[in-house]
Amino acid sequence: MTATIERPATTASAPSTTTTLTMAGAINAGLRAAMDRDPKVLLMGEDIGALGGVFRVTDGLHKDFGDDRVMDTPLAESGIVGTAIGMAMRGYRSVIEIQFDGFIFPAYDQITTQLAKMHYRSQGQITLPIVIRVPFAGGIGAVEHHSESPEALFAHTAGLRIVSPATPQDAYDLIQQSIACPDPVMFFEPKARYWDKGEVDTARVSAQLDAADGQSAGTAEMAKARVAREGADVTLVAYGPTVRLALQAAEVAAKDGTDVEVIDLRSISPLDSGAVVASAKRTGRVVVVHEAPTSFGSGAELSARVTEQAFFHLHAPVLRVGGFHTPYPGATYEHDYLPSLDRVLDAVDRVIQH
Amino acid sequence: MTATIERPATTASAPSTTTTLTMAGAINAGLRAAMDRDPKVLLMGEDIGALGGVFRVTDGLHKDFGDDRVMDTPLAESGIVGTAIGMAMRGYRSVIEIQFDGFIFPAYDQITTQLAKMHYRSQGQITLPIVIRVPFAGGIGAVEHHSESPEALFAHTAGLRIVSPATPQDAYDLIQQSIACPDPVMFFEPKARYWDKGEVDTARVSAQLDAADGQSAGTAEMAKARVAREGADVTLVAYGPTVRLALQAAEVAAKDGTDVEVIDLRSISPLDSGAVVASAKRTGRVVVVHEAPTSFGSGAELSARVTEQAFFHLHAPVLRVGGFHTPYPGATYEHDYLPSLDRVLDAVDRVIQH
Amino acid sequence: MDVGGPLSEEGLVQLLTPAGERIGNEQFDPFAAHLSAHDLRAFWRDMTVLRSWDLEATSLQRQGELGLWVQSLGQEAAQIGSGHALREPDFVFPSYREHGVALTRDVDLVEILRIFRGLQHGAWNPADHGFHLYSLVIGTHALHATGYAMALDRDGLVASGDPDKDGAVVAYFGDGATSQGDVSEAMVFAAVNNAPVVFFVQNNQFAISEPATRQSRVPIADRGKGFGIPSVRVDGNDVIACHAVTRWALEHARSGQGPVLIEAFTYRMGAHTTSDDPTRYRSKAQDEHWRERDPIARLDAHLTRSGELDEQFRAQVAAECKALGERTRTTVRGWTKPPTTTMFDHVYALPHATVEAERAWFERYESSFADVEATR
Amino acid sequence: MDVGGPLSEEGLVQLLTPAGERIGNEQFDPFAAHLSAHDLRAFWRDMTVLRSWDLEATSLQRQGELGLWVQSLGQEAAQIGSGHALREPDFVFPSYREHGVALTRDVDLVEILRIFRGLQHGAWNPADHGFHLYSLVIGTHALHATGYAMALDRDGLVASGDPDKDGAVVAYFGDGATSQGDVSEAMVFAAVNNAPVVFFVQNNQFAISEPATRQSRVPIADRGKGFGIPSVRVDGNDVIACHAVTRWALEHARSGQGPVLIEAFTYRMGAHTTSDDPTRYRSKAQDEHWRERDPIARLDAHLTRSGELDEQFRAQVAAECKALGERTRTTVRGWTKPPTTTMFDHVYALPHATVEAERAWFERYESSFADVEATR
Ligand SMILES: Cc1ncc(C[n+]2csc(CCOP(=O)(O)OP(=O)(O)O)c2C)c(N)n1
Ligand SMILES: Cc1ncc(C[n+]2csc(CCOP(=O)(O)OP(=O)(O)O)c2C)c(N)n1
Ligand SMILES: [Mg+2]
Ligand SMILES: [Mg+2]
Repeated sequence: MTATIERPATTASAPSTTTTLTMAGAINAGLRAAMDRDPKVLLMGEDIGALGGVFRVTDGLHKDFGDDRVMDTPLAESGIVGTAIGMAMRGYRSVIEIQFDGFIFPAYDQITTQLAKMHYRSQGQITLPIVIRVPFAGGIGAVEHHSESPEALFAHTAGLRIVSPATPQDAYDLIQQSIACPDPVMFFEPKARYWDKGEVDTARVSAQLDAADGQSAGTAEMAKARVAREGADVTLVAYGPTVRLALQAAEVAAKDGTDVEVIDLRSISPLDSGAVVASAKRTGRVVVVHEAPTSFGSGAELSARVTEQAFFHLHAPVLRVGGFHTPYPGATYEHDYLPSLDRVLDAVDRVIQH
Repeated sequence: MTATIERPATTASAPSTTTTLTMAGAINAGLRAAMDRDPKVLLMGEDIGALGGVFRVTDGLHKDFGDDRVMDTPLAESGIVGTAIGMAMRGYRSVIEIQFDGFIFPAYDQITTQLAKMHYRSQGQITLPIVIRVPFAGGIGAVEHHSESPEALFAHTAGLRIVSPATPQDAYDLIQQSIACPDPVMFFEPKARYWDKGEVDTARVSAQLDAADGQSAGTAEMAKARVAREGADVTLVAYGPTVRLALQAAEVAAKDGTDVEVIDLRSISPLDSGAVVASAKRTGRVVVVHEAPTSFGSGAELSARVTEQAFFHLHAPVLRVGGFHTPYPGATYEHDYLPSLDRVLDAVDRVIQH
Repeated sequence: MDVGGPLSEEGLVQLLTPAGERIGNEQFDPFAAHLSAHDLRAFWRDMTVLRSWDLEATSLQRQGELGLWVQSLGQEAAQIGSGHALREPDFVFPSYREHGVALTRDVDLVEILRIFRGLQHGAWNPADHGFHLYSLVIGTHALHATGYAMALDRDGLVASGDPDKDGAVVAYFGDGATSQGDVSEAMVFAAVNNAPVVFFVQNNQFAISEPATRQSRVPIADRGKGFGIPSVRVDGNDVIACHAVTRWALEHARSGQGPVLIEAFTYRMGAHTTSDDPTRYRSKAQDEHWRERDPIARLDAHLTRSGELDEQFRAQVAAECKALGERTRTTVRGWTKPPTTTMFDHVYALPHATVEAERAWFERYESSFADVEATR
Repeated sequence: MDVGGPLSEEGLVQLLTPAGERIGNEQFDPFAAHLSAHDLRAFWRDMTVLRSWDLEATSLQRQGELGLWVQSLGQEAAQIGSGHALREPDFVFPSYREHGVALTRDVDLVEILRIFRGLQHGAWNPADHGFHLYSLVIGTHALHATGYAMALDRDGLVASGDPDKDGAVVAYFGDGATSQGDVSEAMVFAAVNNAPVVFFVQNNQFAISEPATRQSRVPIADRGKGFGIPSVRVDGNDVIACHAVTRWALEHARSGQGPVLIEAFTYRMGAHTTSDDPTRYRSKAQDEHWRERDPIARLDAHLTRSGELDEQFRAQVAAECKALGERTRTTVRGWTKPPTTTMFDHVYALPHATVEAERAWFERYESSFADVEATR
């Protein structure tokens, strides 16, 4: 099994289905496609209607789909997730927008004790295909509670799937695969990347999801890491906001003669540790970089798994670069707090010199 | 610095301050001592008054301290933590009882966005010396939501301290040190161990906390792991409910000629990885065992740190034994789900044979 | 006790006095008018069967066959009366004590005990019965009920023009639950969406050991009004009143008039659960006072007075109770644990690598013992 | 819009008409009787200074000196009126828009901007001002306020016999916040503990883009009644009424009569924050309608009509505004970032090994660059 996701080249004669989109635009287009595909898909959240969301990710959807499918909810996150659960029991697939990372916690109980467990508690009789979109991570100079990376706080809980796109293409594909998935999915959107542009082929995921086994195929693909850059010396693992950073670091390191492989995890639960282990077995050196605090973060799980599965291939311990064990500091500090190009390169150096 | 906690032998002539207590009894006695020491200490929770708590940990305290110091609260965990925060701003030190592990999540927002961060947000002007007691972990044949181990879900958040006693002595000491500590402390009580008995010396912690630097000394000691059994071949790390299991495993392994060192972490945040690293450097082999699901659990962080800090001393990867990535199953399954003596011994074997 | 507080008996709708006398009520009589003697006997039968089975379950717990048991003792009228107001398109979100409502929704009572024997967390298919799984995290399901009601509305099953098609939702919870933020949020969502949901609070005066005065200083029914939800207080030990009030509320909801809150004022005659010891927090006198207001006795008195309850019917129901008791004992004792690996089933609807890897590891690990045993 | 809904103007306590005419109110006149012309001019001055400073902060944000700005535009009467009802022993728990209340609590307005420049999360010592930090997670602080009030009571500072010693707490939050479970739980705890807390809801008709009809279908003030908390609706653009009603509520609370809910019905004249674009969700006509009901203009009309506001006073306040504007600009532009390692300070009150290890690593890491630079 390969860790890369194959994108068959669209045949030259077909009309082009490739377009340039920002990540926000790609999610918007993906939501629209999902709503067109399935009338049971609803959007729920605070200010997602007329305003189009504080990041404008749902821009235009209220106008086109109306109050019934794009619902401005009361200001209560637990209420949003809880009512979405009830609606899912009648077949509705709600895509919830949590306004900012730091405001997901009022819904934590509904997410971890209810949403995550209902399928299990009902011996599979109830499925809750709910997607929770969370603009997350920092770098935009925001005030408190608007720059956090809480993904590890959900990954420990069985029953949830967790993904995070790093490119417009993945944003477009993953949002639709998440909506089609019968399991609840937490969809972490790197808000600092919302305005990054990229090519998006809109045909492939449509074809996949329109096929008979679309749900399964989409869900399986969602769970796979992507090799964003091949390399032989060091494996650099990232997801969401740090993928671009990792690629930059790889460029710089290349100038110093270090050939860095960059893996974009895409999925945190399940964690595609297999893809990382395979790479680690070749490079012998792994660095993982995320914005969340290092301590008890996703990097810890990755480090533990890679060490368990590739121990004798490793030339050095898996190193972690991430936020510190402090609350997210004031915006003037965020570029010291967040993993930077220098800190990533420093870790790459250390893993080589260990 | 040593990882063990020295307990100076009480001089022979002094009247004995040692008594035999269950863990529940030790916590009860510790709460009473703390309430006697400081009139600002209050107990808050559901059914902790006349009933004495569903586990009777607060038995008799309402009778002796009255409504004002032992408060039966409305049935709302967020409300309990939130009001305790307000009271702490006027100098009250609330010790909150959450009835069961699975019911802490309604308070998750107050704990992680408010309680944990207030000291930081106020540049140290506000301290919130609140203790949240959580009977946790399984093994008692309970229904859903009554057997969970959510400690890792709190350890990722800066601003909280997290401890878990494994013996009546530690329960007695740690609860008082936690109450004296100026930081918020999550106090995880292994409910299946409530009725285990042990010797408790009540004098040492009193002397410590009555001293001028009592808060600092107590807080520093709270953060230290304890070598529960010395050994040379394998380091077995546990905390709370699994310490007894680890000691049993060590006994059995000894018969097979394997000399297992058992470390009782006691503290999850901070994690006394230094103590484990020191041991790992001697044994070269580490197994960590906790009831929480392995994936994204405390063992992951421990594994990552030990590997980072003792890489060239390790003969094998750090192995983890814990719960599975499923909701806590029905009680008839719990002994398959939970780490068992066999599973711990299996891991000890594997770490030796790796 | 505060006058006018949550333990006051003021303003309760009552159609049957404690002595079993039928009294009139302008607003709610029309919702009880359809009840024949046959119907009332059926209520009596259900309440009687429920209680006898409940005691059976308690004794199974005492014998160690169940890990825990949660009695509905004393709340039979609230549950059976309201449950029988439900129709097929309706849907119920219970807490964990609504065995009586389960009975009215054709859930096999015996199956409920699977949960308390630790075999599984849910023991019936909610869709088959219009009766959701029990919810143990207090208050959470009030939101699910509201969402379900919003979906009924979206599906055109409210005020559809065909009353037989119309449905509504009932969320059952206790006096203690009203303090949880989720319950208030459910009322917010229900009100602004005009959702066809009935919040049915069984105020049994206690949340474990805490009297309802720890949750509110006014009657629980008042809570609804603050959200713009009409509310009723009903005598929860009066099965006819509980039935009529619930019928009214359901029609209100089904016909598109939105949510309703019902407070059924009753008494938890037993312990909170078999783990509880109520002698620590309430008096014998209090228990005695309420034993005299037993909801079954009340209907019994009414039917006896009107000559509608003959010995033959009593005997028939007694036999039914006995048979159910026997079936309960035999079935429960006969349950064996399914294969251990079922604990890995249904964590996700589609395969998840972590679960699959752990399941595979576990199977290898288990079979390594089998190997050892085989070679012995 | 629903008649009687949360946007209705029924039942508002008003002491000053939009035209600036003083009208009588039996219940609340006694709580405004002490106000001299001098006091009213002080209100006018505070409102005027607040608004001018608020616009200054907006322009600093536009210039890139602040990351974000949250205006209080239009809510000056609600904030200044209620703030001046507070006394020294009282304590305030604001949301994030209560700059006017901060002013009445002697917080230096300029210091508030540290937060919005991203220097720190809190910018004053709450204990010094009886004014807590801003809370950004909606509704959370309603519980802190309730707990603080419970503690005041415990400390003997409620109904103590010496009214000067007695204190109460005010929690400020918005119409949107009323939907959060925490706010309802705060009312539960406040009611059952009879805590001296005033919930002051500024219903500015919007939670960002959502009209208050998404949060309630009845007036927000009704919410309190469901919890047994007396409630008042007040015209939030009437500074005298806001003052009087708050004074009444505080005396109620301080004298041991328990919590009160005040809904001040007002209008957010500006955007939600500088990141917001209200043209997407509300009309110019609506803005225009409310511009005509400007709270400052109302008091201005009243004072002008009664000849209490002379040109000299106006000029003096204008100069004050100008000076504050200048100080604001200079101070904000002069702020420099403290040493980076301060980001590791105050995570814990006592050393925590993880933080200490990370701080030490960071210092070594930073100084490695200094070494590199030094060797250049
Ligand atoms: C969130 C949560 N907190 C605490 C508990 C523990 N608990 C179980 S039942 C109960 C009391 C519930 O009282 P009430 O709502 O009145 O229902 P009753 O049991 O009286 O039917 C409590 C505190 C829980 N199940 N969930
Ligand atoms: C728990 C939470 N959810 C969402 C947000 C994002 N948010 C910030 S302000 C706001 C609207 C608040 O409206 P309201 O309570 O009426 O106060 P106003 O801003 O109008 O003063 C929202 C949704 C938040 N800060 N906290
Ligand atoms: Mg109850
Ligand atoms: Mg508002």
